[in-house]
Amino acid sequence: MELVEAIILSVLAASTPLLIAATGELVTERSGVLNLGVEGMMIVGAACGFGGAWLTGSIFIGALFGIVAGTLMSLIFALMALGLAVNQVATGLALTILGVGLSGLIGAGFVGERLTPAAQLYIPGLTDIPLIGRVLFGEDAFVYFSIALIIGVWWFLYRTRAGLILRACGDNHISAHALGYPVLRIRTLAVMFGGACAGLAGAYLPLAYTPFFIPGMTAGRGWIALALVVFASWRPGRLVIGAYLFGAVTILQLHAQGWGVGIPSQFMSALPYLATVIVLVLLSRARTGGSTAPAALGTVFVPDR
Amino acid sequence: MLDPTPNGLHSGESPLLRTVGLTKRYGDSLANDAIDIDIWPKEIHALLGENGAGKSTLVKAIYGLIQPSAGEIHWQGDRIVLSGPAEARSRGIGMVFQHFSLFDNLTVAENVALGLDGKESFKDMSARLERVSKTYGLPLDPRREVWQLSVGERQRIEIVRALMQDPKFLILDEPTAVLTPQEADQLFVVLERLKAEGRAILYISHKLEEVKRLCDTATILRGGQKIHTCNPRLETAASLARMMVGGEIKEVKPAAGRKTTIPRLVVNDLTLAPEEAHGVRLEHISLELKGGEILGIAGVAGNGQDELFAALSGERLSKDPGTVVIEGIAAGHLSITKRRKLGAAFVPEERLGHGTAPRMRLSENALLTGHAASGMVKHGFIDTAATLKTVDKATETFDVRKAKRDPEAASLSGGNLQKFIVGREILRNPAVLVVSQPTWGVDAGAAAVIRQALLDLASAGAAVLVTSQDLDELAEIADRIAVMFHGRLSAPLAASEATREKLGLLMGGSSLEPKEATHAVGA
Amino acid sequence: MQLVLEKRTERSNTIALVSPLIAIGLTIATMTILFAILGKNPLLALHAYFIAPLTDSYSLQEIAVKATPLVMIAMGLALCYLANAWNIGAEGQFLIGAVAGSWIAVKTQGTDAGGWVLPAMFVLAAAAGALYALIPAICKVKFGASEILTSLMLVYVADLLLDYLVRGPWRDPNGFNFPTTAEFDPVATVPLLIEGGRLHLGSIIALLVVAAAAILLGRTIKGFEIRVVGAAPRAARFGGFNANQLIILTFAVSGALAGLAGIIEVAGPVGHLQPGISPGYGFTAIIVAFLGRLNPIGILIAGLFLALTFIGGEQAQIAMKIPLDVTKVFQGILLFYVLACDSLILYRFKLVFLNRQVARGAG
Amino acid sequence: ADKLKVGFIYLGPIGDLGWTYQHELARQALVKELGDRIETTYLENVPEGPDAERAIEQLVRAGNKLIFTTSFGYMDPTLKVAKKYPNVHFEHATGYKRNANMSTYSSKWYQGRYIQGLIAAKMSKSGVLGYIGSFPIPEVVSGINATMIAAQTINPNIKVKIIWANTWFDPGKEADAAKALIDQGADVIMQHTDSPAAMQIASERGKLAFGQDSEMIKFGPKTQLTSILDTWGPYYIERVKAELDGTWKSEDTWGGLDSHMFAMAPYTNMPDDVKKIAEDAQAAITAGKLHPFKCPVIGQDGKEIECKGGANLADGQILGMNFYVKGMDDKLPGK
Ligand SMILES: Nc1ncnc2c1ncn2[C@@H]1O[C@H](COP(=O)(O)OP(=O)(O)OP(=O)(O)O)[C@@H](O)[C@H]1O
Ligand SMILES: Nc1ncnc2c1ncn2[C@@H]1O[C@H](COP(=O)(O)OP(=O)(O)OP(=O)(O)O)[C@@H](O)[C@H]1O
Ligand SMILES: [Mg+2]
Ligand SMILES: [Mg+2]
Repeated sequence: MELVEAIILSVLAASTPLLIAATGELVTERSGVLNLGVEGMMIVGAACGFGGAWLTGSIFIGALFGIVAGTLMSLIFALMALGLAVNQVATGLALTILGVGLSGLIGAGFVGERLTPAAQLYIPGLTDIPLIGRVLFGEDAFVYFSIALIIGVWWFLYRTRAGLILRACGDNHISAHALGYPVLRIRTLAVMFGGACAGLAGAYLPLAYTPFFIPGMTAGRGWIALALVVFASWRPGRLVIGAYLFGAVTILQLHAQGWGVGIPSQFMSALPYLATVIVLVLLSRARTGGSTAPAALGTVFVPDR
Repeated sequence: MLDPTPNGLHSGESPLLRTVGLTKRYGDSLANDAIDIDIWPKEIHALLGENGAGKSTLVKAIYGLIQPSAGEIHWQGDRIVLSGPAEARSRGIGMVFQHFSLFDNLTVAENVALGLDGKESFKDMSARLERVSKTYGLPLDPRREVWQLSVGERQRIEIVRALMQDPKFLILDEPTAVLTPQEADQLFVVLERLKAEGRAILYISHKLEEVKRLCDTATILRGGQKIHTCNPRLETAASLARMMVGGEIKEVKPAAGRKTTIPRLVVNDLTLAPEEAHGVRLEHISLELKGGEILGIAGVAGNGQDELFAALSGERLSKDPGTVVIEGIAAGHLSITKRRKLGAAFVPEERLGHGTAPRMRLSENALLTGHAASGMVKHGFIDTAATLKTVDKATETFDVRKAKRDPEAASLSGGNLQKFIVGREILRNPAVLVVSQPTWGVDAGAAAVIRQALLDLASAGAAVLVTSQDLDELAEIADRIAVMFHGRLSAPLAASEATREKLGLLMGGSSLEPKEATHAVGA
Repeated sequence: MQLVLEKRTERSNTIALVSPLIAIGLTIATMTILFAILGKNPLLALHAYFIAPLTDSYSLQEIAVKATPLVMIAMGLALCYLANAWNIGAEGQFLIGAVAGSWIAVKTQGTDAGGWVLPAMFVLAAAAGALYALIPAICKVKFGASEILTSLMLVYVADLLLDYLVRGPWRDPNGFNFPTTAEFDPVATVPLLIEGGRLHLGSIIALLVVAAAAILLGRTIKGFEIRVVGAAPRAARFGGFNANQLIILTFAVSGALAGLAGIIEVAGPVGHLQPGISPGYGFTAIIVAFLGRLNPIGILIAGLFLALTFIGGEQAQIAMKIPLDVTKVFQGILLFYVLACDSLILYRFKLVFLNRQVARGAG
Repeated sequence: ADKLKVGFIYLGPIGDLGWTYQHELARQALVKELGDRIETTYLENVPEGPDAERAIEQLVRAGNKLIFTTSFGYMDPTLKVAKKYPNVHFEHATGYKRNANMSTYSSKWYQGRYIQGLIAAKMSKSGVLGYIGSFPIPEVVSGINATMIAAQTINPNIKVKIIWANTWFDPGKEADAAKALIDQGADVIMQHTDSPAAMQIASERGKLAFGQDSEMIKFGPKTQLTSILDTWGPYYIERVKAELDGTWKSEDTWGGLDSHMFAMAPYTNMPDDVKKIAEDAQAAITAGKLHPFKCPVIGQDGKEIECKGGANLADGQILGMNFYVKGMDDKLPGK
């Protein structure tokens, strides 16, 4: 039983950066923009997040640095893809290359340093409840924040006017423009939100997960976040399921090895990726009728004036 | 410069809205050239002009959607500069767009909410939506998503949305283009009522009879300039048309002695499920078209015309080969390329993106449909000279005006591109031509050229199937006219018997299937 | 103040020619600033990046060697992208090609198999790359699953498969259990073009691929199909071209080219199969494809140019101790500028000041 | 006279805190020692694929006369370049191919793993050791076996749980693996991957761990028992001196504790008796009195492994080790 609790804790921790980054990308894509540069924004967020925390000694400020760094990266994307109407796929890829290089330059100063990781909640009594105590009341702030974030995003998208406008931009930018909504400005904000989330997700890694900075430490998590958004068919609720499912497969394959299941470890390592492909296929297949992808996703919009 | 005030009604007061020297420049061309116009309360003011005359541009500027390059807008006597449509709406200016401004994957209520300023709660808004739609007799189900709705219903959303702003001034850009005559009449009732409530309406339409019936004032634009403001009731349709075109319109003359020959295009009980959720199901469509004959298909857009075109052209295949027979050969299962090889040719409604690849050259667009059977391809290699020759020949024969020999399709004006597309197909000497909305968005001169070409092709022995929403056009060229409604095709009427009233009833679904007729009225 | 784009009625050919030059100029200007910030002499650094590698035949050969897989993969990717099929997984197809081709090399090792070995390796590698690329293509066509993501996920899978093989079944029996196959026999090795150098037959093949692609895209109806399907899908369908078939075709071709590049790399410069045979060729090739504007000649130039930045990056590291990360930043910036300048081909940029002023100016 | 140019090829970034970092520290030690007579250059992040040969040759062409290629995967590229430039000397780490102008050097890390095995078995309360492997190559396998053999001398029922991360470097995954091992009952974590992530996790969970390659006590002041430190510095200095003196010749150096190719970090966080056991073992190994793979070595299947080296397994058997010893539950991947 304790093992179950421990596994859940690991899964939550492994899923949190994916969930945060994917939530941001979900909002970006809902506005009709496909930003493939999540990995680049994350890694810069990781470098700056660690740098900020290391310089100031505050995890919170570190997280803010990560958010700002991710946002600045996303602004480059917005300038290119929205301001200059450049192909979004190419821009996103370029952003990733740039991010990997930049993070190396930024991080060079504090490689080898370590931090005290973000503290985990402890409420005497509650946290000590067996089985669910630590899962519910023993996480670090990022985990709670990620959950608040996705609930907030759900509420924003489906319960506020601004969310409605954002979805409208993703559905049909020409109509949104005709009604007088500043499509490019709204999209820029959505892209920035995606960047902020990616930056925060990147910062989570050196601030809470493995509290030191090493170049390349995001190790492809940005790409997984992108896959999760499609997996979730752009719905916040499904995104939570997807992120935790992916985290669970990742963690369970390690446990399976520990138990000695005897399948080549390469195959175990490949599992999360294969699972993603299979789920993508199943989901796409199940989806008939009305489109779930934002109809304007990835298309260039240049307003008449 | 001051306009003569028509009807002599408004002397002394100031107009609700006035533009002074309103100018909009796109690149080197002037879409609006110093336009002065006055709109008075309790007035339905028509804005007339050919395609591209600048009507939409003018109203977009009044609605704040585009910024004028020069000139002023006065609202209730004060000069205003609109920051955007939201400000226009807050001042009491509402607009119904020519091309819908709806969101397919959102609900009706959400669509309406997006057109309002959002000061009331969504719940209050929904309640008001139901009230307003009931008051004006424009029923809507707020919870349905737009993609599930018919074109008429979509138009209703646009109008209700505008009405919910309680506008002092309502702009309608070609609202009746997609309505049946009956639906249009319903709309006119609403408009009269709005006028009675003291509001002003700016009404853009190409249907001159309609304008004469409804409007108090008409302003005519030509080539971006204001030509004249008059009382349309005192004019004839012909005189209005003359003002719009700036001269007499050439008459289309059917060649004498056209005679029908063998059946060239036969459709047998064609039933086809829609490919996408938004589509219409084709049901039991049958028709027979002989050489030398032009069959017109009327109907409100969105009743299956697109699906029929796809099924005839082979963009969509049917499992049963016998459903479509071209030149005596069962072709229902054959690809569009194979159908072209049988002698068929097709002109779709949408010029850019469907009939042509916009960013490709004309020669490449000639290849697009010519690769099947025009000797443009040898052993898989393209004969560039042959494609260019087609361009030159189409240019010459159909008077296509363009800046250089082989420009990109998107750089041509709509009418010229349409002439090229029709020319490209006619030059292949097709035995069967299926053409959809041949003169949609095309000015009178070009339209005449295109209609003449269709008549000439039929005289030469080809079978021509024309789908059009323009009943006048069909009356002008078709031998028989059938109507599409909800995916079904009525029995064709001889052109001589096809009165507006009969066609209008059929377009509303009346005498086809009693059940559906009630549905259409009630829906 | 606001940046406004205005669509050109027709693409501008002058700008199409000038735009890469502007982009390179802007990149150089930006990098000069960056070098200055890093305390490196910008002139020397730029010399190391751009000029030094062009001054001796060794570096020129190396540029060709490095560009070979990039150009081959990018050419295939360009076909995909032109047809609006987003193959992001060329890296995986490269690895699978390398693995499949190596299978013959491993199996014939030490036998007296003759001259058929290398051609057979090429064929098998291309076939395997094509088949691997067909997985995302079929998932797309049959089920509508996003090919961007499926093709990407399969990269990781291919990498792990390669890893499994070289650490397990195919490991060199005399190699102390290290994760590599034995060195390939000479019949299974790509011949060199210049004795003592590294330039190999693969570069010729890459040139042939470019030429074939140029003919395909410029002269044949198939190439036209590919271009129309991407540029105007509905018009393509009207023209009688089947987009799904083309997704399958272009994925297969690009997979085959990536697979071929994979085996050429393994049987050429590397000489045996091992993990890490690709320093991200499949991903870098995406950039090459876009830098080359999806045009065969453009891709050839872009591939050579990017190879130049890699070689130059190493020379800058050696000569001036400029960190590798700077080279990455440099490549990212270059790509941004190229894309931004290419936007000028379709649009005019205008800076618009406050709208109210415009109205007043006219009043 | 001109300074001697010495080049280095690194696999990772110099800031990886692990493998490459230790080579970089050694290079810095070299510069400190001989900086007035030599000039050093390095290329970092050089992948082991087709780029390696070019990178090495670039160093040659830049005038370097002695070149250290610091990863196994550089073996064939180094050999190719060495054959092409007979006047330049090469030093390749952890490989087995040599040439007249190409030496190899490596360390007998299994000796250190043996000591770790003793400590781990002593310190473990649960009797379960957690081991994060990178890839099942002989170096890693021999380390696991040495650990097991040593641990069994203390606790015959000891269990070693292994998780293969399939990466040398992915801090997140290494951390996840450490968590999984701890959750499954391991209370001492050993790793053969490069980042300090596992140390960090063990520290958070209040468990014990060993560092890898470098000193990681910073990441677990109350956690690190010891660490195997790659100390290439003395070897590099020795080889460069030989080059300067003109006495360099091709050699195969497989150094252990005796030749200071690696060192054990201070024994910390353990009681004195355990420390004593460790120190004694270290002394015995250094003196050549104790060999971790002393025959008979019993394989996983209970059969004795052929003893090709007289009293101990032959070096070749250790360098190519692809079996588990008795007591391991798991199956060795690739078997
Ligand atoms: N964004 C734009 N850029 C360049 N030219 C434009 C733009 N919008 C409109 N035009 C041009 O301005 C002119 C006027 O167009 P407008 O849409 O106002 O015509 P219209 O009178 O509404 O025609 P229609 O009857 O076809 O609706 C046309 O020549 C059109 O091509
Ligand atoms: N949205 C737009 N953006 C840029 N250019 C446009 C736009 N719309 C139209 N144009 C350009 O304006 C010119 C006129 O096009 P349009 O089709 O509106 O002409 P028109 O006056 O309506 O002629 P026709 O009567 O032949 O249709 C064309 O050169 C076209 O390329
Ligand atoms: Mg027009
Ligand atoms: Mg208009």
